[in-house]
Amino acid sequence: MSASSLSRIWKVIGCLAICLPLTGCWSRVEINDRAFATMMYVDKGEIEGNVKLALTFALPNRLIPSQGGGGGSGTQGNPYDVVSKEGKNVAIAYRLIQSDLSRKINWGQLRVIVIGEGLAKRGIQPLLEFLAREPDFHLKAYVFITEGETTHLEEAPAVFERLPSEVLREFAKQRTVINTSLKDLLVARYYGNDTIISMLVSPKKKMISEKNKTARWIGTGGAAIIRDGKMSTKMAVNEMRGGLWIMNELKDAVISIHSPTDGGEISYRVVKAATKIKPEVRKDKIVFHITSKAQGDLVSVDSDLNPSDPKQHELVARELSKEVERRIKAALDKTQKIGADSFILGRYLEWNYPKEWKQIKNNWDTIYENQVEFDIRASIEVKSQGTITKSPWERWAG
Amino acid sequence: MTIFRWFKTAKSALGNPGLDPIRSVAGQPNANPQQPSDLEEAIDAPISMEQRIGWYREQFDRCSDVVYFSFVAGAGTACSVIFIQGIINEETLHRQIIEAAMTIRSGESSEQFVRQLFEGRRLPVSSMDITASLTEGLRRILLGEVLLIVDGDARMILFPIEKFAMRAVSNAENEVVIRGPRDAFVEDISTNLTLLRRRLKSPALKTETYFFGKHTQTKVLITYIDGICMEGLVDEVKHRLSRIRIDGVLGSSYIQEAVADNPFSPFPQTMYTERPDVVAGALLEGRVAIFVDSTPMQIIAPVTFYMMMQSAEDYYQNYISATWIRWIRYLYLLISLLLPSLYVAVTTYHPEMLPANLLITVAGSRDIVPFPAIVEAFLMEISFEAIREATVRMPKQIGQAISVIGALVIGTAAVQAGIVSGAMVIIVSITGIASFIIPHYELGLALRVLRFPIMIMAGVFGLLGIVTGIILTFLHLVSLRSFGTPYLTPTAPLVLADWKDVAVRAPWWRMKARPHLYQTDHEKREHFGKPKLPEEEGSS
Amino acid sequence: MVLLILVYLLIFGYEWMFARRKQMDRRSITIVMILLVCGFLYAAIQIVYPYSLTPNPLLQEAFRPLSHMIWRE
Amino acid sequence: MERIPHSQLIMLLIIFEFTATISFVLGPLAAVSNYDAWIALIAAGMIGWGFAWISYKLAMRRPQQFFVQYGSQIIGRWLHIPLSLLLVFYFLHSASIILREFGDFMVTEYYQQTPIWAVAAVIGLCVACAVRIGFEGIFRCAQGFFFIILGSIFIVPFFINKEMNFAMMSALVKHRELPEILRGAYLASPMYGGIFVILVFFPWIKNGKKTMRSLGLATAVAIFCVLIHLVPAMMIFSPKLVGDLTYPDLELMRYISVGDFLENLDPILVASWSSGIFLTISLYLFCAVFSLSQLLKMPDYKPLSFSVTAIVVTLSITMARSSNELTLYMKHAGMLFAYICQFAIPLLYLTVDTIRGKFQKTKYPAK
Repeated sequence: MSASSLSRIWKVIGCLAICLPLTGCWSRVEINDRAFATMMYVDKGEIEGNVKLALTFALPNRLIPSQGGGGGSGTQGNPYDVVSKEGKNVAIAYRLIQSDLSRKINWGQLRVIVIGEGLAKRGIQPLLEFLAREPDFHLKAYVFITEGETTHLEEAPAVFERLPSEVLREFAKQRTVINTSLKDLLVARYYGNDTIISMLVSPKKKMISEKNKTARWIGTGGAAIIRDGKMSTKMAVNEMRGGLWIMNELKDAVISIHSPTDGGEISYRVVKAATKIKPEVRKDKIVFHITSKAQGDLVSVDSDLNPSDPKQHELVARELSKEVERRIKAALDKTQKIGADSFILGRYLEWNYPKEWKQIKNNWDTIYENQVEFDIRASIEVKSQGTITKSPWERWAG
Repeated sequence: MTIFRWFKTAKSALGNPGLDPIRSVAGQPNANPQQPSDLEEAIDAPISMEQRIGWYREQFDRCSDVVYFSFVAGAGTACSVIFIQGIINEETLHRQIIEAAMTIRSGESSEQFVRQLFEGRRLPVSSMDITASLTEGLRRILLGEVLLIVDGDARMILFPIEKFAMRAVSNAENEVVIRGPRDAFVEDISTNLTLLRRRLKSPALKTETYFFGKHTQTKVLITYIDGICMEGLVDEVKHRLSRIRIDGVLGSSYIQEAVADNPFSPFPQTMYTERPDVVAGALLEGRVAIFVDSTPMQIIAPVTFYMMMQSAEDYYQNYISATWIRWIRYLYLLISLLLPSLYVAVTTYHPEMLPANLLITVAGSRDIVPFPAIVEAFLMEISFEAIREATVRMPKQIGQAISVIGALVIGTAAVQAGIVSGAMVIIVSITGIASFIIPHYELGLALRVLRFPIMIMAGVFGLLGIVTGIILTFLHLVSLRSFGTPYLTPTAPLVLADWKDVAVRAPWWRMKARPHLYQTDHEKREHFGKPKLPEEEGSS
Repeated sequence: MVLLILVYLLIFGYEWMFARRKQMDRRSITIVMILLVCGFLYAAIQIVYPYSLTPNPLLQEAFRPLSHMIWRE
Repeated sequence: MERIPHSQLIMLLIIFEFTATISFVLGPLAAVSNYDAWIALIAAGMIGWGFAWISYKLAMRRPQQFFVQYGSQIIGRWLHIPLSLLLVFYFLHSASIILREFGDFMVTEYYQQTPIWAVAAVIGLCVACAVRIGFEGIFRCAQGFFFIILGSIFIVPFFINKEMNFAMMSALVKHRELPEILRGAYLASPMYGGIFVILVFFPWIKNGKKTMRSLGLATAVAIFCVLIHLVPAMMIFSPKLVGDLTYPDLELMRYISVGDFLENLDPILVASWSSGIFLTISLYLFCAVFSLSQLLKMPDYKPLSFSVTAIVVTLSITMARSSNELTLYMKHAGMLFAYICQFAIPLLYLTVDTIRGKFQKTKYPAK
């Protein structure tokens, strides 16, 4: 028994001794030694060829209603800060920022990347290279392009949310803009590197929340078409909405049409949109059949149309479908004009016609520009007419 | 596998009659496997009473509580009784032995008196024993019996009329239930046995007696239900008991430690209980209960990990709510083991795991704390352990004061002073509550102990360290056995049939078979079918 | 290196105790010890000469012709 | 010796087959066989099962004896000893490869500052303890972890179905290229062929005749487990990106988005999955230790566990200088080595035994 208990002692000593050198805790970084980057701005630098990187950090000590011990911070100043540096590439700029910070940068919470227009026009590949290699980045991170310089956006206060990154995340979650993630950019590389990224605008506005000072407001506006890794043109908001239809990302949208009867405005809220894309290879061209289905709920009627009349109703529904078709068409035409397969329709071809795709893969951009046709069909069922069945206009008229 | 080999050798040892512990008839104290060494050989009593009393006086030298009383019984026979004051029923002694012996019956000769005395016809007592061995007499006196010496006869009579001071049967204090029976075991073994007998009125309930402790001579009963309990298990229990050599047994845990399979494990390998209904239930499942005198906690063996996660209340409640409560217990078992380490691992290694808003809150609360998370966790956990221990050990009134001070110091003051973070206080409190939810105290203790090494691992390796800790613990549990039954029985090895009382608490009409024990043949229980609805009953 | 020696010493101590407790035969003890020494030597060589031979390049050499056939590179 | 029931065998083998596959083979598989990856995977499973069939046939010739002990009766002592040593080396090597890949994974994804030997040593400690506790300890451990590991594997597709692009289904059906399938199967089948380890401890399996069925079931479940990660990964990332990612499964887990709270639970999933890795390494190591002890005619295999684990840990750290080197090795030699050990050696024994049996019918009545 003594030998066995001795061996137990050995075992315990052994475990401890093995643990001892391990107490180095190499990767340990206390939570209060980390700086959580919540948003990343990348733009072209002052010097030609340089990149300007700006990171938004949350400042936890200002976000907590501190009681007593915290040293009375709280309402003073914003609960976040933006640090920006310029470097030859993103990695260098990042090292520069890090060397200026007392805490270690943690990428784990980074969900939004904003690219400045200038850099986007120069090409987003160098940025992608950095983002894709760093293991802490989530491929889920949303990517936006901002109109003008990113600096404007950096200045915009987050009015509704605690942090500006939350604002952009909510934009993406609501799906009112095309939400392009890092993953989509990476996938696009395999199909000619064309894609679409929604754009942000930051107009100046007098803000009541900021004591009536003029400040910038973060808003959405259109999208940028990326051709071969470079931003080539902008897409207007309406066209971008069409894009949402194509990408099957539409959650809800309000579409206004002119009444076929008297040209008054009729607005519908479109929900449950679903789009199917089917390619068809014909002799000399490729046709994409795009079929959209959705449900429309009446929002408002500014015309003499009687929504409870089935005949008129059908008329309006057809008009609504046509409007959607027009929107989709507009979006596609825009991309086709510059030969950028932004919606990556090529992959549908690859999935369904693997052999044909192999032949045309290499000059897909030109084929897309010249030999692709679209057959767009939208069918929107109008189901609900809202709380009231008769239009208030009707009474006045009657 | 070592355990296996050991088991085999144990079996073969059992087969050897030389090592077989001496069987005794129920209720009848028998020759003890372990006697005080200086009295090893039985000394035959000489005929002369004086000589015998002299021998006893010599043995009980300087024992002021031994009473020697000599009297002349009927027909002029000189008798004397030897007993220890205070541990016998003097009333009985007086009325039924001395008074009855002293009555003079006319025409009774001395020889007649002695013959009738030894035949048990002279005295109105319920039980008596005859011995011719001085040493046996000595031992029995110490057990609280009265020794009657008759002059001129080498035989002596022993009257078991012991009466120890004892507590009345009262409410169970540690295993409280709401609906079930309230009575709990007391320190007196015969009372305890009656509590059990009252529940199991069956001749199949066997109780075998042993004595342990060189100086305490503690009575130990092995109880089991013949026909339900495996023979091999009883033999195994006896074999393990037969190895015990000990000075004194002051509580059932002495026996518990002596019969454990793996003496180096923090986990309890036998269960204790103070509730007679729990013992009865265990016996009905085919287990063995070991009663130890002078302790209200009796031992049940074999046990499994999951048995200790069950409370007696589970069986007195509606089975659906009992199942729910059981799941809550499993959840909190994990929490009590892992929560502080998870907190440490997540905040120092994997902050990206927390959703942004929560992360900011946690980071903000930790911002002013001067210690690393692991140190903070250790500090808090250790002070919490101290408070818990202090409250348990102190008298109730002081205990309350301690808990108030503790709550004040740890809860409010420390946070306000910025020494610990508010989040950590929450974590520690939840952990503390979680560890109270585990019904079996010893299991809770084991988990409390294990929490600290896992915390260190979490501090060194984050989640990987926690996983390592869990794996090592699990490996230990998997290799652990309680009297041959693997400790994690229904899950590893998998016995799906037993999940009825582990994953859920099945209703009684579904508990058709007894739980699977090592080598058991898994016998069927008496059971009834699912109760029918009135309309079903009517139609059939 | 210090760590390595420490770890190996620990294993050695543990095995030694285990052997004594189990009263293992001489042969088993010798085998275990030889294995320990081999492992230690291998590790030590790898530490002292970081570019010394490991089994992988050897295997890779051995299978080179076959793998060429498969991957046609 | 208590024998291993089939439920335990199946559970351990499921874990054994899919944990390493799901994390380390998904990428290369998708890179090589593109949209056909799922067919390649199923084919690989079948091939692996076929390999195990040979070992099973061989083991069934003498169901009461251990392979290492009777092997010399078949092909003679002088051939058997080197071949057995080769097998032992294969087990050790496989264990250290998985250990290395696991270490690489942990170090690149979660513990950038931690040296790889620390990770390897910690897992090594667990593995050594498991082998020390013994054979049934590993199996019971597998049983205990089984539901947790499987549960964490199964919930992933439910949480990411929103992100999947179901239109890709047509591609999964329409693409069919034989060379791609073959290459994929070539890459993945050693992961499934690993189950030939039953040869080593076959006499311990309760009711050995049913083994093939259990192996089939285990393989089928393991294939399914990998598929429910492979197909969503392809649907979300497209096969090319899956092939491009170092650890596609991790990215898949990170893609979970159900509410804010469950968004970043990948470390938890990785934690449960790493217990599967631990079991896989334990089984390989156990086979190595057990065969070695029998080869050296030792009465017990347990004393070897620590020393052999130490060798495995050192081997895993030193075998390649970078993860690139390891990938190259796997591509050029690892698979072939696995094929030789899983397929060629048992086949050799089986053939020789059959031929011998024909000549000496009295000794081994042929079935």
